Amino acid sequence: MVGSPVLLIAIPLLAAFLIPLLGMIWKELVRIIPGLVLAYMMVLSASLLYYVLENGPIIEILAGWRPPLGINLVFSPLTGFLTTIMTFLGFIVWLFSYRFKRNVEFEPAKKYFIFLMMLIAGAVGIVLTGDIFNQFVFIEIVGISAYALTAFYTGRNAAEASFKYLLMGSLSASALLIAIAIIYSQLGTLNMADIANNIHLMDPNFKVIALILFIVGIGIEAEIFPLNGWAPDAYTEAPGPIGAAFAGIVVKAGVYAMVRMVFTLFDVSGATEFLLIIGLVTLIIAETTALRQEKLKRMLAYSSIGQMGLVFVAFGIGTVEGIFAALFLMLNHAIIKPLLFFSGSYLVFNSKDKKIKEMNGLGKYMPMTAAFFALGSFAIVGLPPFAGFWSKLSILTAAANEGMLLIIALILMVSVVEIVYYFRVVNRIYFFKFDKASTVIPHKPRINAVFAMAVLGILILLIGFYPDAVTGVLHKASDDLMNTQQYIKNVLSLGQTLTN
Amino acid sequence: MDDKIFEIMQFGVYTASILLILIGLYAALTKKSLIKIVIGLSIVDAGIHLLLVAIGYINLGTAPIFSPGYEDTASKMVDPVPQALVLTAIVIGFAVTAVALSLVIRLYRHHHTLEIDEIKNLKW
Amino acid sequence: MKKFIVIITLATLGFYLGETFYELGFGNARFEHGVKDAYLEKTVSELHVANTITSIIVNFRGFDTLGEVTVLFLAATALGGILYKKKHHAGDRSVLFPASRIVMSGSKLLFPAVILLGVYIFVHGHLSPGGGFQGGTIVATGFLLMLLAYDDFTVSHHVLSYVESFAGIFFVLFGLAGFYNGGTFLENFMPVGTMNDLFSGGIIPIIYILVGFKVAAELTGLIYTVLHEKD
Amino acid sequence: MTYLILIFFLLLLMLGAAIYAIVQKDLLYAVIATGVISLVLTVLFYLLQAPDVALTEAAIGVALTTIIFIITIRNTVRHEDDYNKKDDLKSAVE
Repeated sequence: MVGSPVLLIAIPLLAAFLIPLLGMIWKELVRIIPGLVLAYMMVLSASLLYYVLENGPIIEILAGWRPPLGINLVFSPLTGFLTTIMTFLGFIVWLFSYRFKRNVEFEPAKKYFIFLMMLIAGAVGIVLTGDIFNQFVFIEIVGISAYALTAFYTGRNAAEASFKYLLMGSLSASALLIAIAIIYSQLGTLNMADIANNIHLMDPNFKVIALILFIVGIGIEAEIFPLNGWAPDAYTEAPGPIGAAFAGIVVKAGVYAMVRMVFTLFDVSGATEFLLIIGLVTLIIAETTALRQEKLKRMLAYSSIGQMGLVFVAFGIGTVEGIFAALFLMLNHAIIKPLLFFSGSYLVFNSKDKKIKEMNGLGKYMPMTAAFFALGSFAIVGLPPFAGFWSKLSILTAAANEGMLLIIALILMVSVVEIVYYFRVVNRIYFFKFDKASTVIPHKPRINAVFAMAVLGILILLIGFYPDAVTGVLHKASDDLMNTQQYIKNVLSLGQTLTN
Repeated sequence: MDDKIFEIMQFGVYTASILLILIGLYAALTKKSLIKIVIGLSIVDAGIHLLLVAIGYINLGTAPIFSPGYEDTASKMVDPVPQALVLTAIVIGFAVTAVALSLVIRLYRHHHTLEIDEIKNLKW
Repeated sequence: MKKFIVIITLATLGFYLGETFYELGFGNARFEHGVKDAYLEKTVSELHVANTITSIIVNFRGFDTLGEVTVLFLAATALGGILYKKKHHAGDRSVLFPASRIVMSGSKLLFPAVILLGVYIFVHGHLSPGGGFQGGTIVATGFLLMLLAYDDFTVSHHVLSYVESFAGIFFVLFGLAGFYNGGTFLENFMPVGTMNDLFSGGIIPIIYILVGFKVAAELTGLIYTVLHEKD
Repeated sequence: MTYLILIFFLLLLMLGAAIYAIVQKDLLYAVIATGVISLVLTVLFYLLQAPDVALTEAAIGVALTTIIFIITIRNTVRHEDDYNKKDDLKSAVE
């Protein structure tokens, strides 16, 4: 073991407090240190994941008090897998935006990297923690970083998008606090494993109300249907890399928190069906809305919401295969959507409205970026040789094994819609005539951005040709989520019996 | 305090805190002025803090602080955990309110109004 | 129409919440295996701290507190970024009310007392009600008083950010020091001393004092930023 | 019994302040009413045996939140329905 999971959170916090001091010495450090920290987190998380796959989960005790008393972190195959994706993506986003606004001497540019780092540290905290109130604190850390990053540009409508996000985030945080109050007053504990162990003592009515409040509280980060109003605006108004970070990192943390509630904490009957229905509604509404969008980033945002709906459908199937498919989809979405956001933000770099129709014929002038965008589009709709194909296939097989034919039909129909709106863009890029008057001026990506995009592109191809490379981890992770008793045992076996 | 009075008090405190939450939500959802919306959010927060402190209260309880010589009074003390949670929640609520108000100032700078209908460039 | 829908929704919500909480009631006789009794017992027997809330906030759930000071830090940082303007008139302050002479001399008299009260509260956090958060906010209100009374009262931004950063760094470092001797993050590695002494409770008072400095610096900086906001 | 009356008085005062804060068009008064809610809440926390929370609420809810609201109003508009009347507060003071 190279280190303990708590370093994944403590080191970024230490760096965040250090950066203002170091920034006084040499300004460039403000940009470099977050990258170093994110690289360190990535390496640490990957090596811990390797260790965990061999030797079983690590339960980290904090402050010397054993589980029901103190807060604990759980680094299991599932959480380790998610943190590894998140920290890897965080590093890629940092790499992509390293020279971002470099020549501009203004305040927000200096703070951009602190917020990016804290966004990722908070998301990692949401995934690792084993305590519901601690999760609330991390949700707020992610929230405040996200509001600040959304309001980054002073022009345009950034402040409005940010305020909208803040309004919804604040109300849902209140719902989360009420849910925590109900659970604490019934069970007298805040530890997730302890709650899962004692949940049968709770009155079923309270259980349902607490679960609903939890879903409202976390659904805002997971972008489920009635609560995702902030997402398209925030994705559109935030800087390009931040859209990638939201889609790849924050949403994943929200989905994890929600799934953990439904599968481990509350054994409410019908909860998985609820996930299925909510996922279907989100999927259909988001994909049909995406079809009507004129702005590129808005379209990508709705597509992202739709993908999350698909993830919930897969979780809602409720079998190990379904969870496997959902995790596979999360992995693929986490590498494909950032590629689309990165290349998309270069395609509309100089345009004012960021409209799709301004991208006519850019394929000739920006061959590399356009190729990356096309690769991402093919991968996300699920064309065979790319990564997205395998995850869609595994969802369809999982649904077929359960005999859910209607769901298969719906997923296929929605896939057709997806193909239509992605191919419309690709078609414009490659086969329309370049129109000098209305089109954006082609902007060559910088070397670090090309490198970041190339890494993601290579990963898409690798997973597409050798899906077996990741399925081993995914199988272990999905077994980990299904096995609630094992989770409870792992955490509480460390515990001390309470005296009363 | 006998049980009946205690029950009335319990009813009153819960009703007041839930009403406070509802009043705040009403303001946050229907008011047109941005500052009113933020006021609504802080009223919701206040209601939740009262609710959280109230769930830990017991009849004739004492504050969870030990005095010298009275180290065995733990059974009479009110529940300290919700109080610790509320402390954290108050500070976090203040941080969120400060960020919200700074966004309000930024919005005013661009639009020169606080009316939410005038600011709607994005779809709400 | 919109108001009507909102009222109906809120009434439903209120009904269910009310029903839930009346059934829950006050008190803690509802659960048998709660952590509350263990907290109360271990605060006295193992940590030798009088104030249970302090022991919960700083030791049992110390990780929450670390997250919480981070939230404040992020909010203070975000405010600077969000309110940033290209043309910044340094020294301009939005004067709320021109202060009269009475207010001025009164603030000057009160200021040391308020600061002293705040410092007392966060130094005695483990013995009496109060602690880092409370003391820190009281210190910040002391600075607020001076900022409102005197137009030319300034707080050095560098000093604030030094205090803030060093308090945060030492918090994390004290946490990491818990790994010494095979312990865990934020574990109490110092002797706990005798109860009701000023120097007791191991690292609890030290961390709470650090939290106090950090909260005071952050809130003062936050108010300073907003006060210097002028159109 | 007096204890009960005291608590009910405080609760009603708090709810009254909340409603006043919502219906009042003058945002400055609305903000001060929010401050009153926090003030009453402080006393209630003290009565519910939570002195630590009471201290925090007193410093943050009553002093700091109110002042940040007032600064925001100073920089924007004072009345809910008005546009662009930011000099209002200044003229009211003078």
